[in-house]
Amino acid sequence: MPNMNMVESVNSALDTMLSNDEDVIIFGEDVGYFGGVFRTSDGLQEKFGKHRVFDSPLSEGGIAATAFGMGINGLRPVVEIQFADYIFPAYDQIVNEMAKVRHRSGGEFWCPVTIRTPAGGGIRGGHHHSQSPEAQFTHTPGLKVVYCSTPYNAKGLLISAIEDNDPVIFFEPKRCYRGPFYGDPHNVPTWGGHPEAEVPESHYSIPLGQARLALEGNDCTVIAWGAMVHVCEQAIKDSGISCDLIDLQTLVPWDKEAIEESISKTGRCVIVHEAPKTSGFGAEMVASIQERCFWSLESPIERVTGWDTPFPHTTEWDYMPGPDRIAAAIAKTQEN
Amino acid sequence: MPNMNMVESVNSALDTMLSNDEDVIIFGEDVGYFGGVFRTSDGLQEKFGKHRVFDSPLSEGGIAATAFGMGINGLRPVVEIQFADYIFPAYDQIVNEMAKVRHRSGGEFWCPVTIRTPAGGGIRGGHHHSQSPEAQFTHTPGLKVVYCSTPYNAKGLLISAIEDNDPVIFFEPKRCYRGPFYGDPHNVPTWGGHPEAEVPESHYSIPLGQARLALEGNDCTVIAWGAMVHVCEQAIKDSGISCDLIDLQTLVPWDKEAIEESISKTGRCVIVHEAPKTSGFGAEMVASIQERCFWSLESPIERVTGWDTPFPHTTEWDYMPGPDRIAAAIAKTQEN
Amino acid sequence: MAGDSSDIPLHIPDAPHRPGDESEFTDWPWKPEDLGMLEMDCSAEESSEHATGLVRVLGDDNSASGKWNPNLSPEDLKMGLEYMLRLRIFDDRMMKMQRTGKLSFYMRSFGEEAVAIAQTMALETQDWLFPTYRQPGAQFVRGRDMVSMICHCIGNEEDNVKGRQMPVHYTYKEGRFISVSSPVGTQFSQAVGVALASRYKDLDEVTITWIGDGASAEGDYHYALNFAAIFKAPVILNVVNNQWAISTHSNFASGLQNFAIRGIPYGIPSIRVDGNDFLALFSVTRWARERASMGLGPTHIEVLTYRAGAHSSSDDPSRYRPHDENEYWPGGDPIDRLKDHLISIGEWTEKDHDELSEKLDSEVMGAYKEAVKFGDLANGPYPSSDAIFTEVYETPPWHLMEQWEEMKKWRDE
Amino acid sequence: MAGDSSDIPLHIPDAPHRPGDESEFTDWPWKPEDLGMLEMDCSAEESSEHATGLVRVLGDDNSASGKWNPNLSPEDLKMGLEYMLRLRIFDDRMMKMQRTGKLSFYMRSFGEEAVAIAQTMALETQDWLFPTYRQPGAQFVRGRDMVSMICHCIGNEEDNVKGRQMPVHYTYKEGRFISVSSPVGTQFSQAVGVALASRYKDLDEVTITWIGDGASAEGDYHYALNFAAIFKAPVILNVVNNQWAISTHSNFASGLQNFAIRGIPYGIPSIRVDGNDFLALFSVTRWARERASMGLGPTHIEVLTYRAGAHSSSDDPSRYRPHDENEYWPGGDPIDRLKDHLISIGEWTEKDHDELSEKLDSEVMGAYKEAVKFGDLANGPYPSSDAIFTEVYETPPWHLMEQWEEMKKWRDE
Ligand SMILES: Cc1ncc(C[n+]2csc(CCOP(=O)(O)OP(=O)(O)O)c2C)c(N)n1
Ligand SMILES: Cc1ncc(C[n+]2csc(CCOP(=O)(O)OP(=O)(O)O)c2C)c(N)n1
Ligand SMILES: [Mg+2]
Ligand SMILES: [Mg+2]
Repeated sequence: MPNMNMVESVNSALDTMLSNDEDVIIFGEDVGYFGGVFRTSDGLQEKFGKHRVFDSPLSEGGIAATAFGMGINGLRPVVEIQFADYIFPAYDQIVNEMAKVRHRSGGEFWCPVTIRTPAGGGIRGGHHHSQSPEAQFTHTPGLKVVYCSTPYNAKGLLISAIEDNDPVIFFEPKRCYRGPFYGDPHNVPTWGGHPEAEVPESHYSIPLGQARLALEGNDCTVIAWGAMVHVCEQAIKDSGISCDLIDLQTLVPWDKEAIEESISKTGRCVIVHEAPKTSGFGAEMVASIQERCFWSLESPIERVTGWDTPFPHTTEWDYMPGPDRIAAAIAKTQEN
Repeated sequence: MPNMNMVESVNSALDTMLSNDEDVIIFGEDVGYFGGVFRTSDGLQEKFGKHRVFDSPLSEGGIAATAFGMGINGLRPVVEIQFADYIFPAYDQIVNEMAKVRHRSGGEFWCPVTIRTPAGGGIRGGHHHSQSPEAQFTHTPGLKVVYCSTPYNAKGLLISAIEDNDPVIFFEPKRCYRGPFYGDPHNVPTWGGHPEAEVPESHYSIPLGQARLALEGNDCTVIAWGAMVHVCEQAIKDSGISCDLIDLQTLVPWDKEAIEESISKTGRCVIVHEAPKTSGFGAEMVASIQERCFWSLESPIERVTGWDTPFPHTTEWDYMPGPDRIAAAIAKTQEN
Repeated sequence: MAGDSSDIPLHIPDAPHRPGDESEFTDWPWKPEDLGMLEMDCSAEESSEHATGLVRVLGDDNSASGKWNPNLSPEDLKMGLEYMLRLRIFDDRMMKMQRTGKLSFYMRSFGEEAVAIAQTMALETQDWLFPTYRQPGAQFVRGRDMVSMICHCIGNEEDNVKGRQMPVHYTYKEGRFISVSSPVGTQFSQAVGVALASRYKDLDEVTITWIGDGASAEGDYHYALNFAAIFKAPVILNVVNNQWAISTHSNFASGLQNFAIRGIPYGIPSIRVDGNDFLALFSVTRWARERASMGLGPTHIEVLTYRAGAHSSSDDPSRYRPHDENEYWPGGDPIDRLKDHLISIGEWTEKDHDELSEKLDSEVMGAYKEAVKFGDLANGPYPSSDAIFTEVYETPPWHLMEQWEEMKKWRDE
Repeated sequence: MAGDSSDIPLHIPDAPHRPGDESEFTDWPWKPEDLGMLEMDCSAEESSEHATGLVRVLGDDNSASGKWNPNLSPEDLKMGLEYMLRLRIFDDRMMKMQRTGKLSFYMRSFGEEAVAIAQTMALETQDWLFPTYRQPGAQFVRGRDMVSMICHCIGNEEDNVKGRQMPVHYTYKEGRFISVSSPVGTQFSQAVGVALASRYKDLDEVTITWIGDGASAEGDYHYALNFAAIFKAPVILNVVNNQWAISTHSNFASGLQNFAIRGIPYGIPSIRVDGNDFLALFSVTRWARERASMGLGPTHIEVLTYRAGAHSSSDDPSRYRPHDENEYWPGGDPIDRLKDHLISIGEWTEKDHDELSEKLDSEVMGAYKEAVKFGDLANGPYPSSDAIFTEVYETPPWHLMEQWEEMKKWRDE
């Protein structure tokens, strides 16, 4: 099985779906001739023709609206928003339109659109090339929200997202495109040799709604998504505490069984995300877990998150949750 | 003291601020000549001139952007988004721009804009005249988020919002414009005679960040905002259980002292909002309370919310939390 | 230049007439003979005269003339007249239902009946319609049953939208009439995607869409024109300039009093058409359809008309414009004009008209009676609230299933 | 018509040249004599020729001529030359710093130096500048110290943005240069609000703003033109058409190859100007400022230029356009052109130029050395991360105070 980094595995998922399904069509800013500023669609225009893979005007709202129209008229568009920070001009089209069209039309029209977008920090992107706005989509019924973390799950989840008949917002942790990120900016490994970088060339899929148990343990449940999965892996090692590490993969709908099972085993929980704390998706996880598993909980669920501030440039390592903060939170759950 | 309904008290707040501060300027769709589709700016153009109160093009993004520019250049714009459902074309201008400009410019520029918008259901508005999108603003650092519930707090909070030097998103529960709403669509009281409808003509303010204790009790803390405050009042009566009813008023920043004090007294909590459950602001409240008051909690915190679906038209009473569901949740908190 | 705002530091436009003012419109300078046909492959610039002028066919003397005369058969004209009259009678009945609480809200097409009806008649049945709330009449052309339309407006059990949306938010896939959404403008840019999908599949399908003068200030308008022009989408982009956006005059929607010409710098041939002239509308739309079908890309049309009624059942226009302003609209009434034309060519009589009105009245009344059997808002029965949970996703995920169960518990208690 | 996409069912535009192609541009037909001055109170339509043509002052023979010649003094011209040359040398130094890890990212103004510099020189000091990342040069005109600019780009302790934003996201309130934001387009519509506030306060302040050819496809472009026209904002709205938006050619940004004319249907006088012609830029901007100041409202300008360098330090344009395409740009280089003009009128020599270059080189080098004393990205020291928590709000609310404490705990451990 070839070793792929996440840019390559995303590219491979797109390639697979372009080959398998004529209705798949790809567009976005710089995705066509150039192959995307992160190179995720590199070579695809040449291979499939420019009616299948093309550049669009610099207009996220227009991209979403066009995809909506194509979607309700039988195509399966996969569009890229160049950075997740730039998805907001398309927010109305996504939350008021795509999310609701199946329901509002009594099932007459639906919108099988996938919106891919690189998200998260760690590349010195400052305010507007670092945000991780997943929570802002999880509140909207009708959307599915996915956040991949490794080359393997990126391809498998992306294929599921494209094959899904509902609109899916698909976040890719840009810091992990070329290697896992363990929270130390001076340690820049590639995906080479990582087991999660063994990616089949051919079609496979990971069902939406299923979490991945990245590590297995007994004393605490650590829940994360995107780049934070790897940072948590490091933190768990550092903590010396035996933990389940749940890579949520799909945020809506999230994997109830996996979470409940783990919490009922461990009785303790830490949730980690890059986005600001207040009303981050961690809040929903805490709320749901305390509702569903209150009597299993031995200590308060901890959240380790970005601060409730814009994302900084020079000092981003003081912003993003690192292994130290996460390990401390894990330790804290063990106190009682 | 005159008795005002909430349309009148909002109008009175605007009138007061237009009189007190030349930098206050009001615009939005249909707010000028006509005085707003809910009549909240009725008479103000005539009184203050059309350079102070005027209509705008039908463009929420343009309204927000123009307000931003006016705000950083010394004015104090108060703009109306006709329905909260239509705020999303302005979402980028609000979350990426207004919220961040003070920080991004090292404090050189700031944006004292107030965005007023009627929100919530109960008027047979279907998908797009009923939403209550407060949670989608609480995740963005730099914004303050306010939700009034009565004529008295509408005026006092709106004045604070306008006087505040940060951008404030100000939600008005449209179902309560002309009377409190106790959850029974067949019971349509006016504000006449209600103690919260005694509204001074003159300037007064309610500090942002302060909750209102609407009812005092011992056995459960019920937290709500907007129209749900009144529904909760009914539910508490119906339940026969002694409850604190906390009208949150400001969601960001929320009133930590009030909540902690109440929870440490009651040990039980129900949070109620109209918006969908997943990632609603209730999630943040649950998460924060269990973090801060875990050892006081005698039973799981309950959320009573809208469903994770679009807002329906004909069957909206099966969607919105009613006194029955809330009372049952209160009762449930007493079980253990 | 500062005009009416010379006394204040901001320039704020105003409506030409407000309550208490005399309504006055300058006479239209445009005649059916003014404008020639445009070449199918004309450039945007070559359409300038058609964008600054006004395509008309029905003259002030009720005759049809000029290069744009589509020479429709009397049968087609009568069909158009019947659709328009049906819509007006239907609208009036629905307003009565709204006033008596049988439905929650309503929006009429009063004064603008020709727009969607003539334009849809000019298209092929495989063409896609992406309307706003002001084009329900297109459904008549596509054969939709009135009972089903009324059931939607009530939101009863037979509503194909299942009580989920407000009245007038029709969807009718069989007739390729795409679901109406409340946020104004969104359909305009989406329609370009619909059209591109047809093109991608190499089908001879054209998409038509409409946006209001007010809503053309939304970003979606700009997206639509830009994407349509760049990718040569087979789409017909109509701005229905009916002078008003609720209480806001079109003076607030554009710096100039012409919406048609906005298409030209995008590279889209653009035409302004008399929106109360059934024949002109038909003809211009037919032309645009042919261009699209030939692969020549989008056409941008300003439909110049007047919102003769209230914005909606929640609105009282006498608060912001002279109560009789509509009577002074130089474009007259679309039904009267087609009727008078048919009479003038000897194909119609007042008696025919009265008979038709009566027939339609009783059709509408019949449909109304049929529809309320399935329930009305005042009296029920209501559609099942199970519809809250279905079709949110293709298959309800677990959290919706749980909530659905909970809802049923409360509902069925 | 279907052109290059005749073989596929969608029409997809393309760039005129891609790697491997011969770069070729048709010669410009426009001469300095072509266009007359426009009346201050001209209508939008009256500006049509100026929008479809190109305002030039510097001819192919390096002389200045035509009605738009601003007749600047040699001192002013030399000042302009110095600013431009300083910017180019500054940019080159910053790129080197980026390449050596001393700062994280950089964007040059290469080939477009005239734009912000000539335009800002044409304004009054009380006027507001609302730039993108491609107009940092305006700060030189407004007197900003290079050390402070470099400190911002590094994001060190002396950065007035306190390390919060990426490099080139300058803010300089003293010079009325408003904070640059990454989301493209947003400033364009905001600038209209800035201008309206000045007007509301009855101050003689004009606002100038810029947007890229690519970004003009955002909704903000439409909002800006519409609001500016309707409320007659004293604003100068520039579309800098430098042919490219990263790898995407301006063929994807507009159906036509002209951005200027887009302003006309909004009712805004619109002009296209040679963006590498310092004198033409100055003159057109001066004219627009006067109109705005007289209460005549906005002006819309297409600045026709070419992005001679990479989009940013992250970009490699040779992957999507011929590596030497910039050399074929008919508009030449803005610095060379002004220099050659000064030489041709006997006010400058190659020797002067070399001396100036050297002087600026050492100025920039001096500033660089000064700036890195406060820290660079490779070596630190870094600004305090306390700045993460300040100025999020006017006063940090309790939850920020709590988190700030927690951050300090980790940082200071
Ligand atoms: C995005 C959005 N903003 C505001 C509204 C509220 N609204 C509904 S219709 C309307 C006026 C529309 O005017 P116009 O576009 O001219 O269409 P018309 O009603 O005249 O057909 C407004 C402001 C809305 N539905 N959607
Ligand atoms: C809203 C938004 N979308 C996407 C981007 C990413 N991006 C940054 S610059 C750029 C191209 C801009 O091109 P243009 O507007 O022509 O300006 P130029 O760089 O040529 O000066 C893109 C796509 C962004 N910064 N903001
Ligand atoms: Mg209208
Ligand atoms: Mg460009």
